[in-house]
Amino acid sequence: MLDKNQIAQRIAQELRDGWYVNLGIGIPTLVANYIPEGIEVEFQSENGILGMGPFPFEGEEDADLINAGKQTITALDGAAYFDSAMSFAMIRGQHVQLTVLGAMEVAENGDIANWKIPGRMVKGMGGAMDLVASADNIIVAMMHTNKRGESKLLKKCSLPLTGVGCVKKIVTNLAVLEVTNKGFKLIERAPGVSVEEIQNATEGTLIIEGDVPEMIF
Amino acid sequence: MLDKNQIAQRIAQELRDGWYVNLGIGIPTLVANYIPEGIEVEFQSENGILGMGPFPFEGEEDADLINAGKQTITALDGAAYFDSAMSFAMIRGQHVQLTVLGAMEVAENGDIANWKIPGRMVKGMGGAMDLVASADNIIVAMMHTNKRGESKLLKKCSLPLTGVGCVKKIVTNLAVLEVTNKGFKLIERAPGVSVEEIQNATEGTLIIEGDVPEMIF
Amino acid sequence: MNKVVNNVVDACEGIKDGMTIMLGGFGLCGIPENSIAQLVKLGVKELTCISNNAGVDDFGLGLLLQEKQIKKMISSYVGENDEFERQMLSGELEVELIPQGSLAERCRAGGAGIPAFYTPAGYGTEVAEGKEVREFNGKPHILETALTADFAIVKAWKGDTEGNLIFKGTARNFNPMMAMAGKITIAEVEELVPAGELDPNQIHIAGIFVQRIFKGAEYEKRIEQRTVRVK
Amino acid sequence: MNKVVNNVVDACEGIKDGMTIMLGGFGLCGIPENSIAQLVKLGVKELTCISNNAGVDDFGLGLLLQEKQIKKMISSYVGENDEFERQMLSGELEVELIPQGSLAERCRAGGAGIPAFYTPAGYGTEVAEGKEVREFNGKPHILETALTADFAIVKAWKGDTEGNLIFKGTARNFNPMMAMAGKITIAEVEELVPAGELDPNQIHIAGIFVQRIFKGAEYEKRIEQRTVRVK
Repeated sequence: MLDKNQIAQRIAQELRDGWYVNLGIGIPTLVANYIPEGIEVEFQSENGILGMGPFPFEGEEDADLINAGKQTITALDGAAYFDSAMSFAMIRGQHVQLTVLGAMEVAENGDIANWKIPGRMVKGMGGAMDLVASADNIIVAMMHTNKRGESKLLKKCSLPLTGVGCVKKIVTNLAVLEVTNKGFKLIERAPGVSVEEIQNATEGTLIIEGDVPEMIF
Repeated sequence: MLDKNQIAQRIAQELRDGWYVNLGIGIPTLVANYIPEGIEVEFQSENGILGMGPFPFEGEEDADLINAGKQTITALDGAAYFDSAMSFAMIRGQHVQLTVLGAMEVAENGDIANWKIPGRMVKGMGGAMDLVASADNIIVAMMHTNKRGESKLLKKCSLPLTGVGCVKKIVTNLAVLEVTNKGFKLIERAPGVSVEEIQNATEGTLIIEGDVPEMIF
Repeated sequence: MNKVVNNVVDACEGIKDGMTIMLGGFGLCGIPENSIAQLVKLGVKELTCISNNAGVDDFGLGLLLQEKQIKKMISSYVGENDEFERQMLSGELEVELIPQGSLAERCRAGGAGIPAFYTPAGYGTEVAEGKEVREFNGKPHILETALTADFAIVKAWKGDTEGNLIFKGTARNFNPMMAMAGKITIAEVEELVPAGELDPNQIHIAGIFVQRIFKGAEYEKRIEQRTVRVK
Repeated sequence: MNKVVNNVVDACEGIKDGMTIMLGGFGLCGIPENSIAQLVKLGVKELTCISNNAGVDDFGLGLLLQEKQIKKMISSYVGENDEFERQMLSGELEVELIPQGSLAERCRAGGAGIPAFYTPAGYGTEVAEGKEVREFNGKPHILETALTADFAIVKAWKGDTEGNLIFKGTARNFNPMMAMAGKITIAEVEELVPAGELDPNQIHIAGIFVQRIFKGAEYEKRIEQRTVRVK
């Protein structure tokens, strides 16, 4: 079973040289720590920066330089700042090649729910709806099941949707899955996790073809 | 009868302190030479400058600094450059308080035609359609009649329209007129020009109420 | 064209109960601190506030929430604020949530005279309820309309007497398009210089969009999530 | 992310007959001179060119017109060009005229993933023919759709190796939104610097929109209407 860092590390393997990437809050943020050797990617944060760097050294925090998670950050050489309309022009106009974000539920048709639990607090969708409606390439990073042990990979989302039919790939603590028109196709297993365990943790249709390899780090 | 400079001078009397103004090519450009004492206006040129100044001194021309008429210009203190989308955001968003432009024909309902003569060369509308469709306050600067002596103030435009029902005021070599829902209302006569002369040069409905004063410069 | 007003009191003159106010900023970054404090002092009530976030309990728009001055919030994300949560759950506070990109574009549209536009964001979700759906290039989009405000209040880094503004880093965020969308736009700046001192090539928002400008008396610039690494 | 190509030859690789090309500039101000010369050399034909103007007889897009490389021009103003006039009147050249603000906004929309928007410009004129009309706030508007291009070719003042661009004066004009709207965007610059030399706060167009960048070998920067005053 993967921990959060390993989920991020596995997702980092999906990065390709020259991509602009938007990382959501939580596990997705960790992806930046595992960029494979020899490839160059640039991170966009939707509050208005391209070329986002690591957290600042203590004492060098700048209140005017934060990421979409409101964390203090730094800017790399070649960075650019811009306003929110321009930022979402980049996102909506599909200039960002990969979006990684978390989810509360994903359906086997690619629907995603990650912004609202009716009757409980609603924090708002932020930029998530723009991101999922626009990006060609969306990877969801999440635990396979919720805190109550219920599957988060469903036939149909039960929570209010963030976007429809948009998720392409899911990396969980148990597996890598692709959304196909027949359902969740199991691509890789986490080290030591059996197909049966994944099957048991997946409410939606799970497609298993031949031997499913273990992830390689 | 007014010459082109006097038409511009009369229009300049319409300027109010604090206005942003867009001046079209031709007579309108001359308005900048007659800003009344004690008021401050700022000129916008739709190719991307606010705070346009006079022509440069000989030898100081900058190919990267022109107005919408493609003439070399200067920038005043406090000027700003911007792109074409932002420029027309200013125009369409009604942040420009006055537009002055030329016309081939104006109809008594405020329609304007100034961009195309069918069967002859079409140079294009440039920014004129955006300007007339957006501005709350449009003054047309033109000769009262064309080169063949025909009225340019018509019941109905014969040429393809640039905009509908948008012209508010017209300053010609003969008169100042307002567009009302009953037709062209004669506001002022050019020095030495009689109401009859104006009537004869006006094909559209001319409304004359009481004594029509001469312009004062 | 001199847009300078003496202070925050003069800047906020005319803001009245029931008005719609846009406020720039993302989280606590780039918010008009001085003007918000003045709104609290003025005690104007029943405000509709358009702002990407709602501040935290004791800073930013949270200060207006504490005083129950806000009737309705139009935002994209309103977490990290207990008083907000309480008022919302109790029904005291009306909340309209808008995808962040649509919020930004709707403000820009309001300033740019574009009454409506199509976007894919929110299609198939509750955000699309009651909105026209149309397909372009085989993909469904929803129609979103422009937002404007009685007052837009923005915070810039540098400004000049003509109202030209330059923002700093990611404190730019919603400030430029909100400056465009205010019937009256108030800009508070950290540094106010005479016209001619700012390079006309580097202006982020031209003075044409700004009606009043003043130098903020003080900036706390609070950091919401201080994250650092070890040297 | 290094976007630098060796020269104009490499920059224009892949431009083929029949393609749609956007070219920045207003009049002769801010046009990609080096790339236009290369298009002439390449001899690509049947081009659809989206550009606010069409150059003059012996400069700018006029050079492509002389060689009859353009099938269709999409512009807002095409005066000052005899060869253009001849080809248009003879029917050799197809011409689509668009109000300047709509042209700018349609390019921005193309780059920003907005498939369509409403504007008042052109309502009641032949520009509105065949277009949807809808009233907003009591005023009729027409629906305009986004423009994109196989290649967008823009000219900037300074650029860095990441493709970040800074324009100068009114040479900015259509360049930024065309840079956004190209499937492949080529930027030619007067000055090319390493990443980190340009202030991230002063970038007009971020490198994300630029696929290829090079330093133009030479710039004539011809002035169309030299107007001066006496000292």
